[in-house]
Amino acid sequence: MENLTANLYLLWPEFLLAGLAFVVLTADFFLPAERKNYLALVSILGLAALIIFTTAFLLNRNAALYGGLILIDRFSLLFKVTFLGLGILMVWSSADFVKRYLSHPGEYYAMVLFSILGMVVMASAGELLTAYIGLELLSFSLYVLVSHAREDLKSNEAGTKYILLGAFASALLLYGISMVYGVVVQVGIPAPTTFEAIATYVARVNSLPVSFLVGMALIIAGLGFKVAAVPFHMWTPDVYEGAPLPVTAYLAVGSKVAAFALILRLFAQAFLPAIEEWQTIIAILAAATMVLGNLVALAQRNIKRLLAYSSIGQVGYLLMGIAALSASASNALILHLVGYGVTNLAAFVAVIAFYNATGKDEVADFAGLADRNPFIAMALTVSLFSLAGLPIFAGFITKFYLFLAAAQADMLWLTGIAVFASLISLYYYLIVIRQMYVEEAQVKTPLSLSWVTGGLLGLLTLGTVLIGVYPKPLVDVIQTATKAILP
Amino acid sequence: MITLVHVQVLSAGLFCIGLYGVLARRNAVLVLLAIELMLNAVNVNLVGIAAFVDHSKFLGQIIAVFVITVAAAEVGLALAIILRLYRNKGTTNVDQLNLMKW
Amino acid sequence: MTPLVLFYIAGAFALGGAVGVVGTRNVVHAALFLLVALMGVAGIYLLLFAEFLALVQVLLYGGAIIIVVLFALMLTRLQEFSSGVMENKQWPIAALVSLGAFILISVAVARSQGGAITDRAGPGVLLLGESLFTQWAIPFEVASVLLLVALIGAIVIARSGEGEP
Amino acid sequence: MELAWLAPALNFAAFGVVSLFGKYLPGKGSFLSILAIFGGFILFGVVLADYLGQKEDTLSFSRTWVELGVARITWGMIIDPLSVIMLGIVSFVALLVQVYSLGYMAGQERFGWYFAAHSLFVAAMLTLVLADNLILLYIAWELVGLGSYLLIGFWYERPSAAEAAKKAFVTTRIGDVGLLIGILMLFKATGTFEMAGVFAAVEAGHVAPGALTWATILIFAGAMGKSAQFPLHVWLPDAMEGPTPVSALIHAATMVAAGVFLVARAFPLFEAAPDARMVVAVIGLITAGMGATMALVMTDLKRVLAYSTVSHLGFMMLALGAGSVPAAIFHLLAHAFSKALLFLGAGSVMHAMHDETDIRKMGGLRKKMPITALTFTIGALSLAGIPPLSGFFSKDEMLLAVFDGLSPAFLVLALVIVLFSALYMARLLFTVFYGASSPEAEHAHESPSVMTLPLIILAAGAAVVGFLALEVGGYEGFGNFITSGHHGFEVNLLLTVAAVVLALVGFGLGYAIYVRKALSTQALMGQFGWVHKLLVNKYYMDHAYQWAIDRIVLVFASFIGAFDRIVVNDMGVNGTAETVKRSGFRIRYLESGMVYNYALAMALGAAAVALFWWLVIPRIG
Amino acid sequence: MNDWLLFLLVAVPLVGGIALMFFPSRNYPLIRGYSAAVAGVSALLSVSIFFAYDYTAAGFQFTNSFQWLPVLGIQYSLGVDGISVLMVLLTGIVFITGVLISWNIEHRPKDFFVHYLLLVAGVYGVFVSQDLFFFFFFYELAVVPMYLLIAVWGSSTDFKTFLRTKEYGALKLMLYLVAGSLLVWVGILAVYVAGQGDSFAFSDLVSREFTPGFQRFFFPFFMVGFGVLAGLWPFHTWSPDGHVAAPTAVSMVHAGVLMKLGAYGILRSMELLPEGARDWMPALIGLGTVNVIYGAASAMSQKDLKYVVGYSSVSHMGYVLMGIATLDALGVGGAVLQMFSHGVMTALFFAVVGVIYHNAHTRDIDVLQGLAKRVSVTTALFVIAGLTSLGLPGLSGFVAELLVFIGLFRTYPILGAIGVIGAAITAVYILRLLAKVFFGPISERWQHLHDASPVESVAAGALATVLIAVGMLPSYFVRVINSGVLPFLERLTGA
Repeated sequence: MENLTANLYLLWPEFLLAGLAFVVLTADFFLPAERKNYLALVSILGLAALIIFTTAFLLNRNAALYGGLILIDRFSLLFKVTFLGLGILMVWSSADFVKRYLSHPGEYYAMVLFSILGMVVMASAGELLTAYIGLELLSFSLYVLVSHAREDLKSNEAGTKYILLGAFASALLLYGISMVYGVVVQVGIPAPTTFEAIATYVARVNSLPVSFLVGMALIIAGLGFKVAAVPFHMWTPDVYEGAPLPVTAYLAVGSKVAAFALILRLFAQAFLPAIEEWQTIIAILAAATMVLGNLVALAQRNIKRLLAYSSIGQVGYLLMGIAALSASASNALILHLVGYGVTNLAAFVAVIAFYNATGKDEVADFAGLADRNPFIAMALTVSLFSLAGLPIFAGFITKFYLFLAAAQADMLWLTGIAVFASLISLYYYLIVIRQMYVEEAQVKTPLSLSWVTGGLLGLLTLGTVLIGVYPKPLVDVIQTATKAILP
Repeated sequence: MITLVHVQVLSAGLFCIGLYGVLARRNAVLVLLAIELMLNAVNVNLVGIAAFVDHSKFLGQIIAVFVITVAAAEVGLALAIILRLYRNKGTTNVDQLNLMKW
Repeated sequence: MTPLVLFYIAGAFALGGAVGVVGTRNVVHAALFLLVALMGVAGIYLLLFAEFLALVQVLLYGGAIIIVVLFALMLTRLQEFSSGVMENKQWPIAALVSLGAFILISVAVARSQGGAITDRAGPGVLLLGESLFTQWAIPFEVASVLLLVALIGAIVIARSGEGEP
Repeated sequence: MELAWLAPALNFAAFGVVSLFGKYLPGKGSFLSILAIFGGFILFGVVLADYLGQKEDTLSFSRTWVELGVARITWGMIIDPLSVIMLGIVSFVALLVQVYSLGYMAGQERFGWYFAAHSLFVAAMLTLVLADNLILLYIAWELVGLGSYLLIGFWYERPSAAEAAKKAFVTTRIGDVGLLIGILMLFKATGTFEMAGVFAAVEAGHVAPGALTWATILIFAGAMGKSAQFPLHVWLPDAMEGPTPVSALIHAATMVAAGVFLVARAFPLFEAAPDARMVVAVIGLITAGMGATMALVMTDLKRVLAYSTVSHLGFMMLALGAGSVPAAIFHLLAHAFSKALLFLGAGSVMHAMHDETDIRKMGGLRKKMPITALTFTIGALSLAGIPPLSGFFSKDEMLLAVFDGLSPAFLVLALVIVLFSALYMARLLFTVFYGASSPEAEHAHESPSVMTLPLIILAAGAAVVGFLALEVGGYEGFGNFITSGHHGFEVNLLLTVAAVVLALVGFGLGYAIYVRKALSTQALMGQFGWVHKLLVNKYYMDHAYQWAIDRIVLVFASFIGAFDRIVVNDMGVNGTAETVKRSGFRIRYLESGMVYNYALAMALGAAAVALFWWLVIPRIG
Repeated sequence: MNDWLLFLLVAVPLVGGIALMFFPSRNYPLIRGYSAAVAGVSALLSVSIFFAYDYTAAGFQFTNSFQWLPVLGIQYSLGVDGISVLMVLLTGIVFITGVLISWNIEHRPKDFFVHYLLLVAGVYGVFVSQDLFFFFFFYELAVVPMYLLIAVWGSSTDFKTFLRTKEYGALKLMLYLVAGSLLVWVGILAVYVAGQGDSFAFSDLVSREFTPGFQRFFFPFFMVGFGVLAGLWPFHTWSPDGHVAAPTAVSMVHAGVLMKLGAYGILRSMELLPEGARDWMPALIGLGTVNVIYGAASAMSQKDLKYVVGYSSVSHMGYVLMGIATLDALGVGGAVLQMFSHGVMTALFFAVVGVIYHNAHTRDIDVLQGLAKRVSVTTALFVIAGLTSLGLPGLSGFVAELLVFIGLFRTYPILGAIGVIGAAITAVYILRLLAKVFFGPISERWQHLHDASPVESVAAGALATVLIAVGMLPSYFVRVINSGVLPFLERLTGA
């Protein structure tokens, strides 16, 4: 077993991340109440250091640890960095919330860090069980985070719904894994749950057996739950609404990006040879997701629910990338993930900023925001336009790329539906924008914006624009990541 | 002779009974118990496959160990959350969880 | 007593317990039925040469989980659970769907396994343990973090409020 | 005569300068306009002299206007007898009218603007007559319409003036549609807009007869609009809302004659399309008849003159339809002088009567304003066709043409119209200037000399231009001049006598009725009540148009408007949007808030995926 | 230097707009002056580009190119030909006059001008982009600021039978335009994929072979998609409603330039899919004819000045579409000139209507009466616009329409005749409008109406001057257009 542990050092980033989480968790016990906000700083600095370390450390390393359980490649590196960065943003965006409501921020931040560990595992997993464990780690942290507002009935309710359905989904997923395992193992491929083995199997048989299909359907259901694909999406609006706002943001971005990282790798490295067989299914799911998400978003009055449905719609676009899986689609998918992440975070941070100042989260409450705080209004507008896919913002180029990839895979019909769906999305984004700019405010007092949140908002807005104006560097990086999973 | 089909059909039975429990019960704790049934079904499946067709013989069992671990943790956390809900709302019936809908 | 008969007996316990879990109107009974089902499953493990798992099943599930569940039930008022209809409105559909799913999975399983495979054997606990701590070390460690998260989470959530929302 | 283009150019320049800077100039820039038109008149002299010396049609200039792909539109100005004559008429009458206007319009608000618009009109009119090219002709044609519009609407504060201006523009525009379509059809057939080229192609028979007939009729439609031919004549009487000098210039002497000019200009087409020529004749006859009869009953001084103009224009068209360009153009010339004179005279009367135009309130003005009365009488007699005034000659020529070219029925009707012409002229003349002085006329006085001088000059013209028809010495007569020697002066004695007799009878009748009161107008009205009513109501044409506009055009427009809003917008656009939105609101209720519903959806979803996969997707094996 | 002209053309308003965000909000003179300076520079650039364009050489000039996303074959490449250079000029003219007309905006002028500058940057971008991606990019960019420009600075109007709020107008306009652009998007993707999938450059794509079936199927995506923006019937209703709601400068840019973007897009896509385009031209010409008549008839029934002008735009765009669809040098050339002419004309219309609305606070035709007596400059300008609209010779509209008509008569004479009739209907409603609003006795209410301010007069006067200049001396313009249209037709008809 020498060879198995020989390159354990490649997991330094994960270990350090776990260590950071423990530090934050325990430091909470020793810090006096007024110093607890240092924890956020520690987390952010730690994560930042980790980003630098990880990048430098893993930049040119490729390895498959433990017979393919954990894959160290550019793909996982990209996502590791992304998740770490996301962690920084998450901690940053939570700062005001934590300061105001929590007496033990260490637990909160530790949960965030643990969840990032889960994401990292998901993105680098090359095997179903490992991926599952990573997924559960993420989910558990999120269950806790969602229920973090303990005395808030909505938070309780959201937590209950989330964990019940989450557990149900993981049961489905596990059953699916077991069935896939049962099929693949029969042909005598070693380590039958690794993606590589599955791919070998799929490439070898000319027709997938029904039990494999059922297993895969269940896996799709389990992962579909995680990314909120229709019809596995129904928890999303309720949980988004009930969760504390920074957590909602995190849910909308973090868990989705991580799940897509997993899905992308799974489909690219395991299921790709049978793309003919599942393409249509995923395409239909994608179509249903984007249409339903955007349609129902039309009917929302609460900004969190609205953004929840909007993010469901976005998932539909992302699924297109899976349905059209190819190097180009993978590039597009990752690009859209990043662009969507930044944009959606910007939107949520804007909402957080608003919520922190007013304690309200109905769309109608945004009336006159442009007068009360033009910066928040501007940032929210930018992010909404970006979500709608308008230039010069990130959403334009990322969506363009994604739709292009779908078109390249001869799925122009899906592109057509996507285009229709994004038209619908524009409508409800405009309704929000209208509230901010056109309607008169009931209360006209200017809203304060802490520099912490304001700075973050500015950063994210800038990012949204930058990606939209000059995506080339990002695309170059993404291409190397794609090469890792789709040589 | 026990065959894999026997085991897998049993597993399917457990799974579907669990599924029924999830879909038909209105109490959160009962739903949780039903999910445990489904997870057990998974394990039966895994162990059966490991026993019958896996040359290494133990991968299924390894997975099952993890599943049990996760399941246990899940029950603990879920009960904590349900308890918190009960304390605040005075009920554990899921059909009273309707603060948020539509 | 052929293994098949034993299998049927264990299976009957498992399924019967399971039906009890989803059928009874009393929550405590449901928990106890679950115990029955778990024991049945443990029996099947034994039949399938998974001694270690059977042990874990009995100890962890039979012991820990059921205790936790009952403990939780005690913390809430029991009458809450022991009275009234325990099914929601969609139970007929649920039954249909479950039945359909059962048929679907069974057919799928039956179709893909062409004939009985009888080559059965089990790994030793030793091999299992070694594998768990070498090849599966990373998932194992992640799982341990996961348990920690669950633990902290449970504490954080269950802890009574200190003026926090 | 290469300088002929300067004539319109000068006036365009005057328009530009006066309209923009008029208010900073002495006399509001009026002198510039007058200088410009005077320049035009001088140029006429130069051109005429040159032409008489040279006797050759020439292009004044020619340049490319637009060149696109294979097509090229050039334009230029042509000097031939027709354009020389028109140049003369236009510049001469315009000059006199502008001078007259100095007095008539004195003290008016927007005095400068009046002259600017005048210059614009004159410039356009000169371009029109000089154009060698159908497009340039059309351009000028439209600009002439614009000038007319601006001048009719000069007193735009009056609703009637605004309305009349609009009516004039719109009505003529309807004819212009035909004109443009005709031009474009000819272009399609011949590939050129050059008139010479088009005519050559037509004469060579390159144009299919059907297309040619239609194109020609459509071109005539343009002429119908501008020359107030039935059924597009309705705008002309209303156009009298403009200042009287404008009526004299535009709505008597020049613009309305443009239609006649156009037909004359395009006559090779009409020669090649006999059916179209017949149409011209019939329309001309109808117009002449309607105009004359309506002129009999109108009580507004200017309207009588307007209907008289309509009638005379119809006559000219009739002559053209009969095939005689010289007759028509000669009458155009004679009519221009006479009618301009009459209008200016009328203006003088109104000036004296404080803008009163109802002839029933006038009478005996002969004594108050002798010059006006005298000149007016000359004009009236001329138009009535009393020898030896110019109208006599021209009318005689026209009747002769009708006699030669058309069936006797036309001639008979034409003679009846001659009688009516004399009658209504007599009525006007006697009612206004003779008989008892009316109370309103008590304070009338003669107009200033800046107004009477043009009257006198015009009267002289009206009296003598008729003699141009005669061949005297080296001068070969008008007909020969205009046709380059193909049409000498002819007389059919019988016809001449008949016409003169009829004219005299008409005048005599008028004298009997309106001076001697031998016949009671009341009695006549009683006897022919319905005729009178029909005539007073202008054959109900205005009513018909009004009805058509109100009931058809506007209803159609509001139907389209409502259709657009209700069907296309509210149902089509908003409806679609609403449907999408509603479906969103419906689907949202799936999200019931119940965990087990959510779980069911997931289970069903997973099952559906599996089943779809298994059953629907075609699989190998 | 010449290479950078187009780059600057787009960059000046874009960077100018972004920079303006950081100006102090309250310093109105600074904001106005700055915007006018940006607009002035950009107008100067467009004028100099127009006159520097060498029509004898034809083809694309001032070309310049930057790699942007090589993976997809996207480059930021710029260039103008005889058609687009005219559109650039149009944009420059309308841009600067729009800024001047908006001189007195008092509600958040900074934000207004920021949006306005970005809008114009997008428009410029479309006209100079030689890359399908950037074409689309700028196309959408031009749409983005529209919503707020209308919803915030627009006006709601209560017609007796129905209400048109600015929010409605803005929303509808935005959704409609985006819907159109999305259709185009699908088309672009299809073309890209079918054309080897390695480049978005026009120059590359036109050399790719597309099967006739493909062309026939996908051309309507472009035709209808761009057609929406061009006001193609029955997708036109956003236009009048949008104009009614929009503030003056936006209406000007919008009707003046943005609608031309649609027609321009159709032209460009025809080059891309020539065979498909040929097959669809009868449909386009038919719809164009409906546009002309339907728009004119609708305009006649309107009671609001802006509605009249809005529907008249629908009607006039019909000529553009008809002209394009003739595939005849004269028809297409006329259509391009009409795009320019209508752009300037309708900008003038909206400018004047804006002035009237600003001073009278109403646009109701039944209420306004006899204004000429008080506001002579406004009246004169409106009359000039009106006369251009009805195709009076000497003004630019005539030349353009004449060319279109000639083109039509060479190809579809019957429709040509209908087109001419449409021009007469235009005359009817324009003249009715003039008679009602400006002429007749002035009512007591308007005795003290203000005339256009000097700035407004200069702006609108400049537009009027352009109309007259082009009407009098169209030859230079036509030569430039010619240099663009001939290669276009060569490509399209193989002639």
